[in-house]
Amino acid sequence: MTEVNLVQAVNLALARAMEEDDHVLVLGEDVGIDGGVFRATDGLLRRFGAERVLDTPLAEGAIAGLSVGLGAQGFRPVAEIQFTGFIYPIIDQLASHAARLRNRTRGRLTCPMVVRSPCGGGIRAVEHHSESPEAMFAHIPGLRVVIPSSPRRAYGLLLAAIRDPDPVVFLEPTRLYRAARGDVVDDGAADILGRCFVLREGGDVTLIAWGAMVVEALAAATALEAEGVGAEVIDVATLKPLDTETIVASIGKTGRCVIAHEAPLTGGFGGEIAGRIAEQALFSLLAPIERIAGYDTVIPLPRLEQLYFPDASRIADAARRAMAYR
Amino acid sequence: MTEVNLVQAVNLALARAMEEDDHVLVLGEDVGIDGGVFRATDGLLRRFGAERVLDTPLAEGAIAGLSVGLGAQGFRPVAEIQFTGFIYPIIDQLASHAARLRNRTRGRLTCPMVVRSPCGGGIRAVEHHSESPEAMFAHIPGLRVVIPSSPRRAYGLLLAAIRDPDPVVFLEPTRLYRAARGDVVDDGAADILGRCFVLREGGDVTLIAWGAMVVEALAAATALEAEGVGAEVIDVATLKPLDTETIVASIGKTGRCVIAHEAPLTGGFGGEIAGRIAEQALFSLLAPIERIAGYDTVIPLPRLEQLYFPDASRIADAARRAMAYR
Amino acid sequence: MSDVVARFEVEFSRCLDRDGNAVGPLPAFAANPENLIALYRGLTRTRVFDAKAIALQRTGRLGTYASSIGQEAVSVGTASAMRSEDVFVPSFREHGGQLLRGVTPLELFLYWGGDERGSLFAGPKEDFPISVPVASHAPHAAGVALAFKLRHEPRVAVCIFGDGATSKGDVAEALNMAGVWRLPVVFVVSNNQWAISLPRAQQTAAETLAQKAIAYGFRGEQVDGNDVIAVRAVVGAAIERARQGGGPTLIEALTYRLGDHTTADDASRYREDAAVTPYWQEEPLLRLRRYLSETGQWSKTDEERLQREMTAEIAAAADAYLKTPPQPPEAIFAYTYAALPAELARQRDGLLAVSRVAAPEAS
Amino acid sequence: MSDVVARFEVEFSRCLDRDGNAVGPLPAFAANPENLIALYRGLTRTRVFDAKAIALQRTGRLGTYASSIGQEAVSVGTASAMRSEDVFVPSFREHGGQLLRGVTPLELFLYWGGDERGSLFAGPKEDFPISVPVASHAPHAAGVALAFKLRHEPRVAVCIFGDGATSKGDVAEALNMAGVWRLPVVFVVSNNQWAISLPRAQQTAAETLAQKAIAYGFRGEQVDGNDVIAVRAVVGAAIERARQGGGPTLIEALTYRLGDHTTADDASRYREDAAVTPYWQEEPLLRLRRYLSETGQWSKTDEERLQREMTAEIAAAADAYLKTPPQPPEAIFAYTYAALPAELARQRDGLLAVSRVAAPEAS
Ligand SMILES: Cc1ncc(C[n+]2csc(CCOP(=O)(O)OP(=O)(O)O)c2C)c(N)n1
Ligand SMILES: Cc1ncc(C[n+]2csc(CCOP(=O)(O)OP(=O)(O)O)c2C)c(N)n1
Ligand SMILES: [Mg+2]
Ligand SMILES: [Mg+2]
Repeated sequence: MTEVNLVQAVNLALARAMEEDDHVLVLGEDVGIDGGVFRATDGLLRRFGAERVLDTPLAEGAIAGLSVGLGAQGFRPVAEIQFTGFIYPIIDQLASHAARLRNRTRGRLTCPMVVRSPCGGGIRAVEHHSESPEAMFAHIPGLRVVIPSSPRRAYGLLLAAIRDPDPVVFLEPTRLYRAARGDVVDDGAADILGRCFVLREGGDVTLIAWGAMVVEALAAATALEAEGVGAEVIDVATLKPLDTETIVASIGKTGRCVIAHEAPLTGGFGGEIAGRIAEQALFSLLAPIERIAGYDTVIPLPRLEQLYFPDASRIADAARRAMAYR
Repeated sequence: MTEVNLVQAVNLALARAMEEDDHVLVLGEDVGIDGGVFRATDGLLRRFGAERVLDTPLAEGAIAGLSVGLGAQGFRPVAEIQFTGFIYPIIDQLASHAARLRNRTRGRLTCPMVVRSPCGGGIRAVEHHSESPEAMFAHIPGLRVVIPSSPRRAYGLLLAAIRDPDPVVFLEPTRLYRAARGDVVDDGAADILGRCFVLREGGDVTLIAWGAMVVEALAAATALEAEGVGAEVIDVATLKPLDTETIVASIGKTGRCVIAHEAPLTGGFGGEIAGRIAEQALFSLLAPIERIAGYDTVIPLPRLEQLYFPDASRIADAARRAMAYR
Repeated sequence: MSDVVARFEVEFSRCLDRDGNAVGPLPAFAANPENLIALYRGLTRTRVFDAKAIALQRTGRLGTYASSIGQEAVSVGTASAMRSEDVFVPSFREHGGQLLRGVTPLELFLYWGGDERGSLFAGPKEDFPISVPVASHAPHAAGVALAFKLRHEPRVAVCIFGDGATSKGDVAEALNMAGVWRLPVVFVVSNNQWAISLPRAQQTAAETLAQKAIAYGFRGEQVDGNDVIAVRAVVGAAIERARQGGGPTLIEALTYRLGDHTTADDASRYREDAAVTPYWQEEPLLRLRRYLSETGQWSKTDEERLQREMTAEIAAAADAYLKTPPQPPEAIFAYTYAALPAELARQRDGLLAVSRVAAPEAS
Repeated sequence: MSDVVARFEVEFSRCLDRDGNAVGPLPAFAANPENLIALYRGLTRTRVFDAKAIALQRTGRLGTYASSIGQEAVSVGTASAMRSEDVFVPSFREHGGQLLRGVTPLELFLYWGGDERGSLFAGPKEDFPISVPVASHAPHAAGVALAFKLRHEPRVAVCIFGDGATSKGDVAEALNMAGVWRLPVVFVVSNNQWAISLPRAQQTAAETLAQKAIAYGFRGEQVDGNDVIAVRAVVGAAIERARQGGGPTLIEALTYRLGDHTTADDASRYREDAAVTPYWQEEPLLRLRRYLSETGQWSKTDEERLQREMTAEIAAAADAYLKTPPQPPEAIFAYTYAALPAELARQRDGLLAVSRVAAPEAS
């Protein structure tokens, strides 16, 4: 058991997966000698060699397309897209090919690939480096979409993603890369994909979040506790396929709900969750479902960015508004 | 006033826009001499010449990127993407450039472009020709997303889209191209973007749809009427920015709601609408919000496709389930 | 002060001229009549298949279909140069190559008739299904080739796409990666002079499509794509070079689309029928048949026997297709993931409940 | 039978050798000392700006910054060959060209300091803001050039991107369109030999990046990118050719990234400092200064005066930047659309309500 940060946990999981399965390859821009711009792939080239860790030319679309070919041939490529701001060109490969190869060939060819990419904002990065496009991927049938919120989850979920026989988009909250620290046992134990994690129990309001917003939700829960409000915090972790049951069960208990995500409100994955609750748990609801999200604007450059991203206080405020309903 | 079908209405609007404003250009694959694979641009080359109607090489990304450059220079490019199944490569240009040019330059450069593309299924087309990716575009700040459901709306909304000073994604339901017929007055009168249209009033249940699903919703309403159920039918028409008011007002009246779309359920724009209702009209709801949508699978090839797409009967069934709540 | 720092050339090869006369010594494989007759059978089978598919489409029993009439030699010649353990990554007009690789006519009919089982090849199990999206399959071929290279297997990936596809970034990116890693992959451009209504000259200002390889640092060359002997020779040489570690090749095969783009297209909107006429003299079956006849390897009787044989085979496959019941409704869900997630099981049950009520009128 | 059907060449040009000696007759503009001194001023201003930006970043007063040290001649030489009515479409490392075009140091500091007003150029109003995404701005330049062509204006779009960008499909697609329509656009590759940690040789197998133009049917050539006179001459000739209707050109300018990729990068992880050392002898300021000194056009006093002048100008701009208050919170919303939709107004009001309660600690 070692205390590591989230990016180190990613690195441990990659090394573990490569160690246990020769078919696992790591590829992407600067993943080799540089070890990735965030060091997620640090040391892998030295340890596993240039046939397992491939520095690619600068072409995101082909990185994904190459992975489809490798996947169909039985490899398990783990491709890094350097920032989620540059991930849009791979949507075509994922939607048109990776996510349907199994279906279109009735299982003859499959595509066990993972695309990793640092996502989200809050690190005062330059333009295009703070995107949260998870909802787009969660809309593509045949994909899985996973976002860890702690080193432990990053380790367990990434291992699960790599071992999964289908394509997975694995988004890593940049903001937590160094900020989130925790104990990780490097024992190769994977988490289960497709489960939400109840990180904190409470009977008054359910706070639903993923990625870096989980940390904010937990902070909001702490603040609310001081006011005598019991907040249950759910880390969605796998957006697709979504574990509706855990969410509905919690709403059954609390009757109030705040969903938080960094991505712009409109069309964000919060809508999907709200939709499921409004279908499956409507009569449990005591208060309107609040979504606390990024605004429907371009993410501002660093001087104003801290105004853009949801935080514990906005989440707590929403919970307080919900508490006003009895 | 002439009776035309939807694709003819598109053609009328394009010709009108080109007539009234020299800056309007039409570009895309096969839009020239061929008049577009659905004939949406038929006759435009002959009428306006090769400097206004440009057949492009086969490169969707650059068609969008070229339009950004043209838009910044004051043209109003109307780009056709031949099928929505091939639109994914332009997401990068729209999200990273077109939709933020105004914002990033504080209004110095703008991007008054329109991307038209036939969308949706139901015409027994080959693979990749039945996609409904509207939710992805509706998640991109700075874009507008518009889908007409009749010749008249196609004419009025397309004119509005072309005159709009910002980028618009205009998706045309392939299934209605020839099937939907109606009177259109070619007088250059545009509809207003950003408004939902209440196509039919009713007090018991609200059916919300866009594109080809509007036709199904109207049929469902007719069936329901025979059973004494008054269904209000809302054609969303502009998904982004969404006219929440009209929707909320209707729910206030009916208390029941079915949202229908062809796109896969999860992450579809129905979630966004459900989310807004669950926030702004929760206490009006008498019944769970039902979403009738495509399944979370790849769209089946033609032999099974009719099982995939929502239709009037599934919508009416959902409305009947909602009516069971009093 | 200016110096020339790099020089490049593009070659064009052919074996038979328009009239079916050898323009020089033929490649070794052509010495064996069986080889040439196998090629001719492949071409004929493809053409008969195309004709049947169009007929089925015209009578509402097949979906929109992209015929390969006039281009058969590119596809058949390419596939004939491959080993069975190589992998074919075709676009949507490569029935000829697919058939030669062992995809059955029944599978092809199923696919174009709208049934996913048409891509569950019993024969070439690692071949990719066709790519309807233009160009985005090119990186898959690079990925397959990278897999071969990483496993040190002497296998080659072969990808075909059209002249239109060469304008798309996916092809550029795939070729570049293939070049950097010297991957065992051969890219064949089936340049049929049209991308739907766009003539080749408006697709790119490049004088040849072969020269696009120069941008990626490997060999690009042209071949007469209506000369199946030349296609087999040139593609074969490239495949063997790739197999030996010599890296990728881009081959532009010059051919002509004699038919409409697909059954949904009406080419008379954008090209004069008269402009097509001369190309009927260039077409690949005629050319090889002329050579075979001239050299006494093929008779009218042979031809009639072959036509009968092919027609019978394809008719039987069409029958079998028409008799194949559609998949059950749950087949929509079964292959989305290796295992069905709860939400999808819920959706499937919903569909089954509905379709039990109203049994679908399946085609 | 094989014939060569196409032949191509790539040229390399330079005016000054490494030591600053003319290698042949210089271009006409070089006869006028003012022209050369203007270039030297442009280079120096860029370097002083870079140094200041790095210093601000190191002390937490600027965001991540991409310095152009060593590559100034590509950017400045290119911009110097443009007319003011031409349009510049740069990537993120082209401060030199931007400054020469009239973007102010204050605007650049604002941009890199995280303030959108940094792209509200008061000077070159039609120039594009920088593109942080690699390569996807290339089609914009083609679009701008198409606008010029359609309006029959004698203007040219000039786009710069890096060696890494040449691997991306967007560049391929843009170049192809530029070729087909013979657009008045010049693409300049600032080949600094690195894309972050990836050396040029691993980016593509092409011997030169200039030859990528062959794939699109127009001229590609190399120039010594550390020789600002040559850059200006070669880019200038291409721009004038484009202006006359001669179509596009791709120019590969050979230079070297002397610094880290950005302030967030540590180049020592992937390249030896020792490997960089020789390139300090090649760098563009030194080279032009040597020539100017040798030819008696520049003295130590001139140099000191220029350094003082530039340092003062840039320091004043930095001061002005640091004193510029951030935009008000509503600025987040104001430029999303021409007019604010209701939902956005609601969101804005929500933010204003919150930020009135807790005034933001703005940077
Ligand atoms: C990415 C993409 N864009 C558009 C289409 C629609 N489309 C189908 S075939 C075709 C033309 C293809 O031309 P070419 O590559 O020369 O192949 P050919 O049809 O001539 O065999 C087009 C535009 C598509 N299938 N994929
Ligand atoms: C599409 C895209 N992918 C990745 C990145 C991250 N990134 C920024 S610069 C860079 C390398 C660019 O290399 P090159 O084009 O040679 O330009 P240089 O940095 O050398 O000026 C990368 C990978 C990006 N900005 N955009
Ligand atoms: Mg073609
Ligand atoms: Mg570089």
